[in-house]
Amino acid sequence: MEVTNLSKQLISLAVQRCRLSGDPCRISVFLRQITVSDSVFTQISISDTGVGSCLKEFQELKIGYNGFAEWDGMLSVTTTSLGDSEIFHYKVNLKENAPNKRLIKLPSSPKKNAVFSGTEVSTSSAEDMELLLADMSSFLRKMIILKMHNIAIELVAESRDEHGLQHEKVVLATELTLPSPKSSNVLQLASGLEDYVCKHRNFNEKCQSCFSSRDNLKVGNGQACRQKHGNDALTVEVVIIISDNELLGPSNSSPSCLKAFESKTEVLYYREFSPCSVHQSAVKALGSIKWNKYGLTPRSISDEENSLVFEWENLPPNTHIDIALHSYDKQVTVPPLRQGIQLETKLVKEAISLALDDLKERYTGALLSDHALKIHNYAPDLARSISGLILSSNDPNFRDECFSLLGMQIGNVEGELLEKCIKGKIISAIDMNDRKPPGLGCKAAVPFLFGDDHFQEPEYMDEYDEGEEDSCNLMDF
Amino acid sequence: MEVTNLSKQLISLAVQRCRLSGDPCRISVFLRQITVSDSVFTQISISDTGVGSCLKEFQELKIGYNGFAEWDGMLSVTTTSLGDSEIFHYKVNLKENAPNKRLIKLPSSPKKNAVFSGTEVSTSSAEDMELLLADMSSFLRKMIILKMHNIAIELVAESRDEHGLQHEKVVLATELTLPSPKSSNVLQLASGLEDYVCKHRNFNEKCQSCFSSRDNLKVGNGQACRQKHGNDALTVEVVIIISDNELLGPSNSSPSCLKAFESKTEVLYYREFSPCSVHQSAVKALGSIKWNKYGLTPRSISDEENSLVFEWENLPPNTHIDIALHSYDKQVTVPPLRQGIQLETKLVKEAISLALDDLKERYTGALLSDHALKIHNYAPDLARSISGLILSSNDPNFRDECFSLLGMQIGNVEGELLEKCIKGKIISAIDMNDRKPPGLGCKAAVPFLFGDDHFQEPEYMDEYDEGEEDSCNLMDF
Amino acid sequence: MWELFQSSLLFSHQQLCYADILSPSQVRARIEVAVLNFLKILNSPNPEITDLPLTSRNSKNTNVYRGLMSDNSHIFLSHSFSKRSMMRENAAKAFVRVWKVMEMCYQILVEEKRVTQRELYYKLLCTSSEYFSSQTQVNRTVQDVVALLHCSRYSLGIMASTRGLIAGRLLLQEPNREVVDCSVCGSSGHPISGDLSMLESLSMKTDARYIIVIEKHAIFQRLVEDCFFNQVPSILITAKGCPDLATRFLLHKITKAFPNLPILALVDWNPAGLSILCTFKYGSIGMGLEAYKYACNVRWLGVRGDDLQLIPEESMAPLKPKDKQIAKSLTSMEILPDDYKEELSLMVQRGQRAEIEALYCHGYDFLGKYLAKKIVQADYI
Amino acid sequence: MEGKRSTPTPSDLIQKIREFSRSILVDLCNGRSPVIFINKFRTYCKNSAENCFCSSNVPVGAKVLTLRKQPHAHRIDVLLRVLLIVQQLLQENKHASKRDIYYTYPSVFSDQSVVDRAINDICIVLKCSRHNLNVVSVAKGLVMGWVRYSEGGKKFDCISSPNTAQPVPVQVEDVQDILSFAEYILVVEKESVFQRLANDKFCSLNRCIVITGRGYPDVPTRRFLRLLAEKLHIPVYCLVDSDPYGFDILATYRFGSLEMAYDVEFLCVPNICWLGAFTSDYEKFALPSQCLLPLTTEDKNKIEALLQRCYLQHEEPHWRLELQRMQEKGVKFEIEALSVNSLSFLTKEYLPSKIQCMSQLVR
Ligand SMILES: [Mg+2]
Ligand SMILES: [Mg+2]
Repeated sequence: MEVTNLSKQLISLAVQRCRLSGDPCRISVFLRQITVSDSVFTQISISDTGVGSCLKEFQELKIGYNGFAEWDGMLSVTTTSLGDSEIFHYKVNLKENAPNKRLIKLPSSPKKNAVFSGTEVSTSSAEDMELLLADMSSFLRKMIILKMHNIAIELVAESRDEHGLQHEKVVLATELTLPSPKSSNVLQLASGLEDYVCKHRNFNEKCQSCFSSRDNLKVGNGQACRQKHGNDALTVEVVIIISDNELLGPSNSSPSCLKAFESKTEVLYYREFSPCSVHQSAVKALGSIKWNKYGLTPRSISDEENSLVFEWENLPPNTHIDIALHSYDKQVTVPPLRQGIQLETKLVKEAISLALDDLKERYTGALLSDHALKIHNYAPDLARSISGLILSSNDPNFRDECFSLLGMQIGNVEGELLEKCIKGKIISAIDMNDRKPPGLGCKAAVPFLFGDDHFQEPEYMDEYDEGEEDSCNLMDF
Repeated sequence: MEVTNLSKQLISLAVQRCRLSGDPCRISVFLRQITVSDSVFTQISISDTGVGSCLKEFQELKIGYNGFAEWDGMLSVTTTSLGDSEIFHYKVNLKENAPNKRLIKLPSSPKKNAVFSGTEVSTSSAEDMELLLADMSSFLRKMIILKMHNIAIELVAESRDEHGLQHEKVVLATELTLPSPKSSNVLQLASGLEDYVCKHRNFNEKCQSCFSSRDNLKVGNGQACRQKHGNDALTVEVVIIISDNELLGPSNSSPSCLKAFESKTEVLYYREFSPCSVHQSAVKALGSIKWNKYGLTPRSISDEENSLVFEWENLPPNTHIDIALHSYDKQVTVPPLRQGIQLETKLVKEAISLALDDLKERYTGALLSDHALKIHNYAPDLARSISGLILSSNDPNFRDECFSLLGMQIGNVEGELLEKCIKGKIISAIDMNDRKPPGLGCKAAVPFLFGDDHFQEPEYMDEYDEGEEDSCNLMDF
Repeated sequence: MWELFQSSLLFSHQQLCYADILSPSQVRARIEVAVLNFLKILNSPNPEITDLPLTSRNSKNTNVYRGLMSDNSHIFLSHSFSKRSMMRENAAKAFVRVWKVMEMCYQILVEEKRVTQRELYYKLLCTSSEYFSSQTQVNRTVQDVVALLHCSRYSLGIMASTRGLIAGRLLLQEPNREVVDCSVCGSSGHPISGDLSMLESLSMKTDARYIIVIEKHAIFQRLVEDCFFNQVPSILITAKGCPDLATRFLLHKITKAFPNLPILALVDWNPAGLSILCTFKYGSIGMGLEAYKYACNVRWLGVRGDDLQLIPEESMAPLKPKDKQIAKSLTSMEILPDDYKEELSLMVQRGQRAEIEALYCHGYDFLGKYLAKKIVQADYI
Repeated sequence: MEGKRSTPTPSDLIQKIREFSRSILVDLCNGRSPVIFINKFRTYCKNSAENCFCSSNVPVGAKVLTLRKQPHAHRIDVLLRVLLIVQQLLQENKHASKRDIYYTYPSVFSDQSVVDRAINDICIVLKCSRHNLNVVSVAKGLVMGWVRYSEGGKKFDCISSPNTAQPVPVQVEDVQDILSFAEYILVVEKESVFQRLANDKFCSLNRCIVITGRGYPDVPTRRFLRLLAEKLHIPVYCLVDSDPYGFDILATYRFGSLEMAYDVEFLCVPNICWLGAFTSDYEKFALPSQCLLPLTTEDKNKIEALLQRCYLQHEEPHWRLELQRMQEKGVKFEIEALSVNSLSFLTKEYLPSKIQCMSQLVR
C-alpha cells in the first residue's frame, strides 16, 4: 500500500507543478507490467507538463515504516524547466533518511532546442498492477471531480497477455477545458460533484433513471477565504448537493441504485486540488455546525479510515446529501506549505454554513430549520380556516377579491384547490422566513406606535395572564 | 419523732376504747416537763375513760427502727374495766420484739368500790416538749374536725418557768355534745370541716371577713358502706366543701387570708376516727375519679409526706375546695382490724362521687361538667333569641302569658331583664341536665327508627345559585 | 377595503383602544379585512405570515385617564400590541386558534345566528380538537379576537348569560314595542338583555334623582320589594356580583342620557365588594377592550367603615385569603382615590369583612332607612 | 304530618311559632331543657325492596334536640335565631332570602348550610313549606314561551316575545291568571341550551314553554314548574346532559331533593318525561367522537349511588335501565354536542323527533 500512497503524493506534487506553470498541462499516470528475471513487477510512471522540479519535493517525501516491503525505495526522476537546455536525470533513494543524501545525479540528456518543461517520476514495485490500477483510478476519479482547468489527466495501463503481446488500455482520460469567464474553482467543483452524484458516486455512467434531468439536484456552495500572512491566503470552498431521487420510489428501484438511498454522506475532502484524507480541522468544523438550523440531525459523525461519514436522522427516504470540501492556498508552492489549523477550522465552518444558506436561498423548502418544519405543521389547519372563511362568505366581491389576490381564477373555485393554494403560500412564506437571517422577520408588518421590543413580553403573559370578562376578581389594574 | 407517732397511735387506741364503751368519754393528753438528774424529759400521759384495755393493743404496737433514740421504750399502763375491782398496773417494754414478753405486771391498786373504767398510758422521752405539744395539738385539732359525739378531748401541758413554778395550760379542750336525732358521723364531720374551713384551715378563730355567714360554703357529703364479712361493714364517708371567698377580692385581701386563695387541696384523711396519713387505697381512688364530669381538672395529685395534695386547673380565683375522707369499720375493735384495700378504693371512689353529686344537687351551678360549661355558652344567645321571640311578637296576650310563666310582672318588661331571666332558666336547665345521672334523659321519648346522621347530604342542591363575587367563573352559560 | 382596514383597525388615531359594538356585517367586514390583509402580504413578492396585532391586556398596557373637568376617570388600554405570531413556535398554536375562532364566528355571523361560549367550544372541539382542549382556551381566544378586531364579544355572535337586573323609576322602550315600566315589574326586577344592540336602541325616561348600583341580587330584591325607589326616587341596578358587560353598558347608557344623576354603589364592606364597585367605576383589565368604555362615575355609598358602628361584632367575619389577595391588587392601583384606599387599609387592618345583610339585624326595614339617610346626607365618597 | 297538609296562612304560622316559643318557655320554667322534635323525611333509601315508605311522605324518625349535647345546643341556637327572623318576616310581611339570613350573623352561622338546615328544621316543626316562612331564594330559573301570568299584580306576558328569557317568579304563591296555549313544557338543564332555543326562536315555531333551572333547580323554579304542570295539564319534557349529574338534575325535578324531602310533595313534578339526551343518541345522531367523554371515577360512583335509589326501582324502572346503559357504555356527553354539526340541529331535528316519539308513547 505504501506504493499507492507514494503514487498519490507524486500525483499531488505533479498537480502543484502544473498549477505553478499557469499553462494548460497534462498529467499522465502510466502503469506497466514488467518481468525481470521471472519476477513480475509493476512499473509506475507519473509524468506532467508542469514546471520543472527543483527536486526539493522528492527530498522531503515521507514514507511510512513498512514502506519498503514490496519495493526497493528507488525513484527515477527526469525533469526539465522551460529555460533548461538539458533534461536532467536523477535517482532518489527513499530508504535514505537524510534528505540531502537521497539524491543521485545521473548524466543529463540534451533537449535539442525544444522548448518544453515537465517531470517524469517512475518506480517499480512488486505490488500487483491491478490493485494499484484500481487505487489510482479511484484517486484520479475523485480528482477529476475538481474539474481543474488547464490540467488534463490520463491513466494508462499496459499489460501483456498470455502470448506476450502488449496491450495498452486508457483507463481514464480528461480533455483540457477552457475556462469560461464566469467559472471559478468552486463552480468547477460543483459541476464535478453534480456529475459524480448523477453517477451515484460510483458508476462511470450517469444514472438515467434517477437523473434524467438535473432538477432533482439542489446545489449550493460556499467560499471562505482569509489572509494567512503576506500573500498567503487560505481558501476553503464547499459544495453541497441534495439529490432527491424521487422517481426511484421503492417500487421501481433497481438494485444498482440502492446505494442512492443510504442516508449516509461521505465528505469528499480536497487539499491543494488533490483528494486527501479528511483533516482534523475539518472534522472539528463539521461537528460544530448548527445542523438543526437546516433541519438536519446528524445521528453520528464517524471518522472512518481517513474518510468522514455522516449518518443522518430523519432524512426523507429518497434524499441524499453530498458534501465536497476543498481547502487550498492561493499561493502555489511545491511542495505545499501548510499551517494554521485553527484558521482552517474556522473557514471550513464558514464555508459550510454559506453553502447551506446558499442551498436554502436557492431552493424553496430546502434545508428548512426544525423550527420552520414544526411551523409547517400548522399550515394545513390555518389554510383550512382561511379558505373556510373565504368560502363561507356570502359576499361574492370579497371572495373574488381573495381569489384574485391569490392569483386564482375568479368564479367558482373549488374548496380543496383554494385550501391547497393557501397552504402552499403559507408554507412558502414560512420557508422564506426561515431563510432570512434571524432578526429580520416580518416585524415590519406590525404597526407599532411605541418602540419595538419594549412591549414584547414573555409568551406566558399572552397565554395566561388575561382572564376573561367573567373574572372580575383577577383585577390586575 | 417516733414518740410523736407512738402518741398518735396511743390516742387512736384510746379513741377506739371510748367508742367501744358506748358511753360519753373523755380523752386527756397530758404533757409535763420533768427534770431527772439534770436531764429534762417530757412526760406524756394519755388517759381515756373508755373500756378498760385488754392489753393486746399494747403488745401489738409497732415501733420503727429508730424508735428508741430519745426514748427508753417503756410505757406505764394503768387500766381498769367497769367490772374490775382493782386497778391494774403494767410496764410495757417495747424494745422487746416478742409480744408476749413485752408485758410486766406490777401490783394492782384497789378501786374502793368506785365504778369506772379507763386507761392511762404514760411514757417519757428526751424530746422537747414544745415540739411534741405542737404535733399533738395539730393531731388533735384534726381529730376534732370529726366532731365525735360522746368523746371530749383535752390537751394539757404543764411546764415550769424559770422560777421553778409549775404552770398548767389547757391547749385544747372540747365539750361533750349530745347527739341530735338526725345527726350522724358524716354530718358531724361536715360540720367540723365547715368550722375548719371558716378558720382558713389554720386559725383558731373563724375568719369573719371571709365567712361572715356560711352562705359562701357549698357542702356536700357522700357515704359508701359495704359488708366485708360477717358483721364487719366498712364505711367510707366523704365531705367536700367548696368555699367561695367572694368578699375577699384581691383589693381587700389581708395577708393572713392569702392561703385561702391557694388553688391546692390537702385531703384530710381519717381512719377509725383518727387522723391518719393517706392510705394508698384512697390515693388510687382519688386518681380515678372523672373530675371533668364536675368541671374540675386536677393539674397534679401529689402524695407528699403522708398527705395527698391536689392542684387544680382553671379553678375560679377565690374558690377553694376542701375534702375530708373518713374510713371506718362499723364493728369497733381494739386494736382495729384492717383489710380489703380494693374494697376501700371502691368505696372511697363511690363516696367521693356521691359527695360531688351531692354538691351538684344541692347547689345550682356548682361543679358543672366541662360539657355543661360549654353548653352554658349558648345560654345568652338562646335567651336573646327567646326573649326576642317574645318581645317582637305583636300579640300582647302572648307576651303577658310568657311574662307570667316566668313569674314576671305583666306589662312593660324590659328586654334586658327578660333576657336575663330566661338566661337564668336556661342555665339552670343545663345545670339540671348535668346533675342527672347520664342515661336518664328524655331519650325514652324518642322514636328512633333509623340511626342519627346518615342521610345527611351536601347542601349543594339548592344553593347552586348566583352567589356573590366568588362564583363568577361558572362556565356553564 | 384595505384603506378601511388601515384607518380603522390598525392605525387608529385615538389614544384609546376599545371594543365597538358592531353589526354582524361590520364585524364580517373586519374579519374580511383581516383575511385580505393576510392574503395580500402572503402573496406579496416578499411573502410573510402577518402577526396578529392584539391590543395587549395586561397591567403594563394600562393607563389611567383622569378627567380634568369632571370626576370621571377610568383606566384604558393603550396601543401596545402583544402579538400572536405564527413564526414563534410556542405562539403558533395561539395564532391558529385566533383564525379558527374567527372562522367560526364568521360562519355564525353569516348564518345570522348566535352561539353560547359552550357551543363555540364544542364546535371548535369537533373541528379542531388539537387546538382547543378546554373552554378556557376558547374564552381566551375569543378575547384575542376581540382585541384584534376591536369589537365586543357580543358582536362576534356570542351570547352571554344575562345577569343584570334593573328596577325603579325608569321607563324603557324598544323601538316598536310596549313601554316597560321598571317600577312595576315584580320583586325580581326587569332583566337586562344580553342583546347589546337592542340595549343601544332603547329609549328611556326617568324622574329618578339617583341611580343605585347594588352588589347583591338579594339586596336588590329586598329594596325592590319595599319599593325603595319610590321612597327615594331612584333607579336600582344590580349585576348579581361582578358586573357583566350588558349591565355596565346599560348603566353607561343611562348616565349618558341623564348625566346629572349621581350613581351610588351599595356593596359589601370587603375588598371583593370594592372591586365590584371599581369595575363599574373604572372597568377592569380582565374585561379587555370591553373594559373601560362604559366606565361610570360611581360613588361609594356603603357599606363603609363609618357604618360599622351599626353592625354588631357577631356579624363581622374574618377576611378570606381571597379578600386579602384582592386587597393587595387594589392597593397597588394607582387610580384608586385616597379615601378608597383608606377604607381598604381599614379592612386589612381590622382583618374583617361585613356584608350588606348585616344591617338586617336592625330589622328588614332598616336598610331602606339607612340608604335614604345616607343619600339625603350625601354621605358618599 | 300524615296526609296532604293544607297551606298555612301567615297568622297560622305566627300562632305556631308562639306555641313553639311557649313550649320552650314552659320547659324552661319547669327547670327542664327544652326538647325539640324534628321529624326526618327522605325521598329515597337504598332499600330496593318494595316495603320502604320513602314515597309515602311519612317521617322516618325524628331528631330530638335538647340542651344536653353541644351540637344540639348549637343547632337550637341557630334554629331560634332563624325563627326570630322568620317571626319578624311573617309579622312584617317581608321576604328574605336564605343568604340574607346567613349574612345577618355570618360568624355565628359559620356556613350557609347551617342556616339552610335551620330553615328546613323550622319548616318541619311548623309543618309548612319554606316560602310560607317568607323565606325566598333568589330565583335563578328562566322561562320563555307561550305563557302569560301575573305575579302580585304585575303581569308577565311571555307570549308577546316568546323567545325572550324571563326570570322565574320568586313568589310562586302569588302567581295567578296563568294563561297558556302551550302544548308542552320543555325543561332544559342549562342556560346554554336555553339560549340556543331562544336564538333559534324555538318558541315561535313550537307552542311550548321552556324553563331552565340553570343546573340543579332551585325551589322557585321547581314550584313554578309544578304550578304550570298542575294548572295546564300538558306534558312536561326534560332535556339534560347525558351524564350522571344531568340524570340527578332530572331526578331532582321528578322526585325532589333529599334535604327538602319534607316538602317534596309540593316540589316534585311526577309527570315529567325524560326526553334525552340518552347515551344511545350518540350513535343514533352520529355525534363526532370528540364530544364523547369517558365516565370518570367520580361519575361512575355517582351512577352507582343513583342506581341504588329506591324510587327509581319503584317509579321509573325504565330510567334506571337507561342509566345502566350509560354505565355499560361508560361514556357521557353534553347537550351542546348536538349543535356541533349544525346549530339548528337541536331545534330543527332532535327535539321535534324526540317530542313526537314521546307524545306517541304518551298516547
Ligand atoms: Mg360580596
Ligand atoms: Mg351538565
